[in-house]
Amino acid sequence: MSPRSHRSGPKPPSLVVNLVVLAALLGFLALTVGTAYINMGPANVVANVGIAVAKAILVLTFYMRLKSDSPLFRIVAVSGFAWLAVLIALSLADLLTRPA
Amino acid sequence: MSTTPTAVQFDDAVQQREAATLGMWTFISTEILFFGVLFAAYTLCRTRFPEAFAEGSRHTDVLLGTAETAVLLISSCLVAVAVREVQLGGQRIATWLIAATAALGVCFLTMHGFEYVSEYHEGLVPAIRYTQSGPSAGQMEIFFCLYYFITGFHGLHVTIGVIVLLVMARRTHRGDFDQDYHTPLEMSALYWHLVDIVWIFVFPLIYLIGRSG
Amino acid sequence: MSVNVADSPFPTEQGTDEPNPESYLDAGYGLRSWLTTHDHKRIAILYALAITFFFFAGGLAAALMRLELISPNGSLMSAEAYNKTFTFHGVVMVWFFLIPSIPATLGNFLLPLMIGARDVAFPRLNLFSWYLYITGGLFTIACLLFGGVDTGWTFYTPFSTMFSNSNVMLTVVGVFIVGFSSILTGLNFIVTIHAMRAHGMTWFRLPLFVWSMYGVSLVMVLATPVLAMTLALIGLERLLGVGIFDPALGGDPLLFQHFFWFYSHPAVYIMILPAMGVASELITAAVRRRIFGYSFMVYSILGIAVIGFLVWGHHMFVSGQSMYASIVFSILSFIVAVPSAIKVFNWTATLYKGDITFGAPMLYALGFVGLFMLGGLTGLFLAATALDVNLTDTYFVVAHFHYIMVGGSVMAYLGGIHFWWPKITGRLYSEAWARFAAIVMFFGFNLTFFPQYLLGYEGMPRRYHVYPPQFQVLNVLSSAGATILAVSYLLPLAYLLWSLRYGPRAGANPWRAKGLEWQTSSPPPVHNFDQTPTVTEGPYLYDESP
Amino acid sequence: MSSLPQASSFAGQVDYLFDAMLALSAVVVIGVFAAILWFAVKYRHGSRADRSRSSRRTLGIELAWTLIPLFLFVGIFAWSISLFAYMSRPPIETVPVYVVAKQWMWKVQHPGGQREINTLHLALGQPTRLVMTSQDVIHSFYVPAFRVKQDVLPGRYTQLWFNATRAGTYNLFCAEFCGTDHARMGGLVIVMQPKDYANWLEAHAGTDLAAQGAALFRRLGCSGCHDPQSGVHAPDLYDLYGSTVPLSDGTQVRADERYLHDSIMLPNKEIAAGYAPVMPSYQGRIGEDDVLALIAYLKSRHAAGSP
Repeated sequence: MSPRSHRSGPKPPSLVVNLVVLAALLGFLALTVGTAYINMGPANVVANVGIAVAKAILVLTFYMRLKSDSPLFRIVAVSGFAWLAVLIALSLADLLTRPA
Repeated sequence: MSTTPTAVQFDDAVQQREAATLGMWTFISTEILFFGVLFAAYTLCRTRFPEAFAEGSRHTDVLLGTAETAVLLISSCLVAVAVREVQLGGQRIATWLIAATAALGVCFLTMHGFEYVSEYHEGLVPAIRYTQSGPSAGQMEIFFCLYYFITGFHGLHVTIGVIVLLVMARRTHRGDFDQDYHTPLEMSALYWHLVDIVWIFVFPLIYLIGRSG
Repeated sequence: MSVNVADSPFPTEQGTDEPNPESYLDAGYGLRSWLTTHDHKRIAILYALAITFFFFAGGLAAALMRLELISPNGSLMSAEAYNKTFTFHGVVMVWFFLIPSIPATLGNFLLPLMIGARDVAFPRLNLFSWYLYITGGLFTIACLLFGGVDTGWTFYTPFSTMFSNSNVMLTVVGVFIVGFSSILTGLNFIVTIHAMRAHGMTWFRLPLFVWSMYGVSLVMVLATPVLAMTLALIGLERLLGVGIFDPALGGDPLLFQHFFWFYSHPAVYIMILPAMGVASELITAAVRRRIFGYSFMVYSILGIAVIGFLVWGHHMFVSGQSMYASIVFSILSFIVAVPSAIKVFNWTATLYKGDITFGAPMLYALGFVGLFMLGGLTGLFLAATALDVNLTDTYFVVAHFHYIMVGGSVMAYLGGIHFWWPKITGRLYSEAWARFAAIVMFFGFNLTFFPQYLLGYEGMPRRYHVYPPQFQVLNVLSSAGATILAVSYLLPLAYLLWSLRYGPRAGANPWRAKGLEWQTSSPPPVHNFDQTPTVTEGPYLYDESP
Repeated sequence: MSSLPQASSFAGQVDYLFDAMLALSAVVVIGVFAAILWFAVKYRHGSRADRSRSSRRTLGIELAWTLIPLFLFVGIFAWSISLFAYMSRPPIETVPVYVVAKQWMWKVQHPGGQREINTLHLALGQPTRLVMTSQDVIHSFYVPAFRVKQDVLPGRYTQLWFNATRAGTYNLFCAEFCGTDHARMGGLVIVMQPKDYANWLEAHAGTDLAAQGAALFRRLGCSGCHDPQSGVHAPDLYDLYGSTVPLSDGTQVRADERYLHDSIMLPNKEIAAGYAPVMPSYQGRIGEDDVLALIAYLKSRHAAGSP
């Protein structure tokens, strides 16, 4: 068996980082469930979606290694989300301004 | 050490890995839009019927939902560590980690199966058994349509993911991957993380709205 | 028919009569060697065959429609038959001809050659895409055999989900599958362009055709999933009677239109961007000049690909969409016209101080520029909300998009086929016949579709098989033009096939064209280049060499 | 430039914009075609034109033909949008004519109860407002001579307005594909002198639409709950039209035609604050033309103040 050293592909995050990220994800999960039961009006949606975005960024950055891999992949990943944002934003723009 | 030949169209292994990873990321972008349509539909329908969506959400099982989320998050961590292990030469541990990831995937599917069953008994399944009445039953049906479409499509992805992971566990066990070559495992892990990310958004949007009201 | 090489405007370098034994065409002759090939060049040929079939199938439907429309009372077909005919025409031409046309044939063949690669990044995936395309096509043909579908290619709800009694499901499944073929092709091209370029082939040395393939792949990859899922939702709603589009279920039919056009407007750019790439190659080779404003051409390709995603609502100005959304979509539609205008001006400017020969490819390219300009300008009329109210859903729209798609894309596609024919087949076609066909096509096209602008302006709605008699004169003119157009499409089929057997062998570079694809033999060897090329200069350096 | 009559107050303005764009396009087309032809002849292979290369500075030219079209486009956009905004805002004080589309006919109901199918009679020089809905699929109300078109959707009211300025008979088309007989779903719009129109109305007078609605209101049992005297706790409908209704979710809504329609067909969509959601849905039980009659009745209670 070869010695434990990294030879190809992006440098993997350390075991500690992996576990810290998992802890953060589970913490966020608790937070999102908790806040859901507090009536904050429209802020509930913001909290829910905001926490989901934070979790997704954690997974993308560390587990999917966007941090250490080629910047090109960051662009590709962002473009997927950006196009989705366009779809939602412009069709919502119609729905919200339609005469009732 | 295994020597996997570079495919004929590539110059070297670096180029091959770069191509495969870029292909995977492009595919992930595509998947984001596949799910994205459903999320867009969800957003627009919820904008029209906020009350019914909140009520529909209250019919879902938040406990199981939370457990499912936790399971997926943990599985994501496991498969990330598995890739790391292979990169560092620890195929044996990696095999077990990948198998455990697949097991957690099965666990997720089972829990979701329980949810579907209890929803069936409650009469919440549009077109099959929908027995809700009351003021917002019709609009809640739209919520449940989207619920089944999103979770069903996601479940399909989980199922494919489990199969892929099992194949990867076997190949890791067989010694197909080492410090130099492990692209298929890396790609499978990326796919599994994508499945996780989708669920990260599904969970609050399906299970958590209208809980405080 | 004979080819007089001395007559040819190009100083043709003629090849020997000896076949090139390493040619990709000679790598195997059995059916099996074709159906299991991973060679991008062979896959391109497979696509070309299938696409040609669908082009003539869709064309036959068009011919039937034009025949029906000669008389105002609908004497030839029943209403239902006519509705099924135009739906078949639309579905086949959009998804089974135009969208794969240039990318899957010329793109597949040329992309690796142009960037100096041995193949695309994922050859097996490439073959799989073709099988998906064929599977989708079989569904569509099955649909026709089982009685057709009558929703129009747009599948508007609630008609398609609750009211149509035809084979909506089969068609939807067919289009769903062919969508995957398109996604995988786009993915393959993106990776190929990023990862497989030869040494020295920097981004700003890429031929514009490669850039256009890049732009088109972006659109395929990012737009097609939206169509696929929307069609899946349609299928679900039709099958189970539950869903989110039908107002009777509390749904919103405009939601469907938003999703549908989010794909289907960018799909227009899937059709026209490759044509722009082809035209740039053809014009520079014939003019023997560097393309005017290369970087502006590149940025306008990318601009069209990106802004093209933001304009879909201009299909919905009278649909009940909010006025404010219409305003936003209208201004964005005007803005997306700017890069197209730049391209037309730049092609024109490329001619300046050139050394122009007018071979068949150049005639097609010039035809493309002219017709595309007419189509693009009338697009501005439709982007202008106040005019669109009157013009939308009339023959004005029909004429507009046929100028873009048939006048634009098909002209460029045929121009490209002629230009690269020697490279693909190793044979030269009859230049005289080819030029004749190009000219006939230009006039036939205009005679067919220009009257439709007038019809639309006079208020004739589209998808009508009976119409008030005052529209008859223009309709008869259009049908007459269609006859000429049909002949001009059959001509290339004849003389190109003829050339396969009797055409003289072409040398590696009969047009003395720049570009890596001309540096290898015709037809190219299986792995494209005997030596992986190294690139040291930008594209189109025609004016540098004697 | 066309044989199509300009029969509404919009037509002239739309055609003016069209002609302006046509002129602009002609300039571009002639310019580019002339340049191509000129270059093609002058720089044809073998000609003795001067091909010496000048400096490679092209940025100025590129920017010019990027920015000039851009400014022109923005100008056209502004012109067209101002006209579009004017065309999209119907004068709400005009009493509407109701249009119900179904496969494959147009049903028209005038405020005075006159009904017609596939024809629409109207008076010259008076703004006409159409309130339209569909009973099945999407249709589109298109009168080329007026330069107006509006999709007609199921489950929703869309509006269209115009001011006919020329007497005569004009084509009405369905412009959105709606199934088998889409091409035959047409009709005629007949613009009459106000005097003739008054005669026509009189000759075709039926029961007043509001009166039809009143009859329906009783026959369907609406009055059982919505009469102030009834024991059921249901909203009082006097003066409802045009008022602002607070809803149970805390929002407010203007009681327009859309609200009244949905309250009858989808009563649980918006619950008025303080009331239990007990009203049954009338979807599938009554047609869209009946709903329109009921709305006309409710609006008349607004106008008169008493039944």
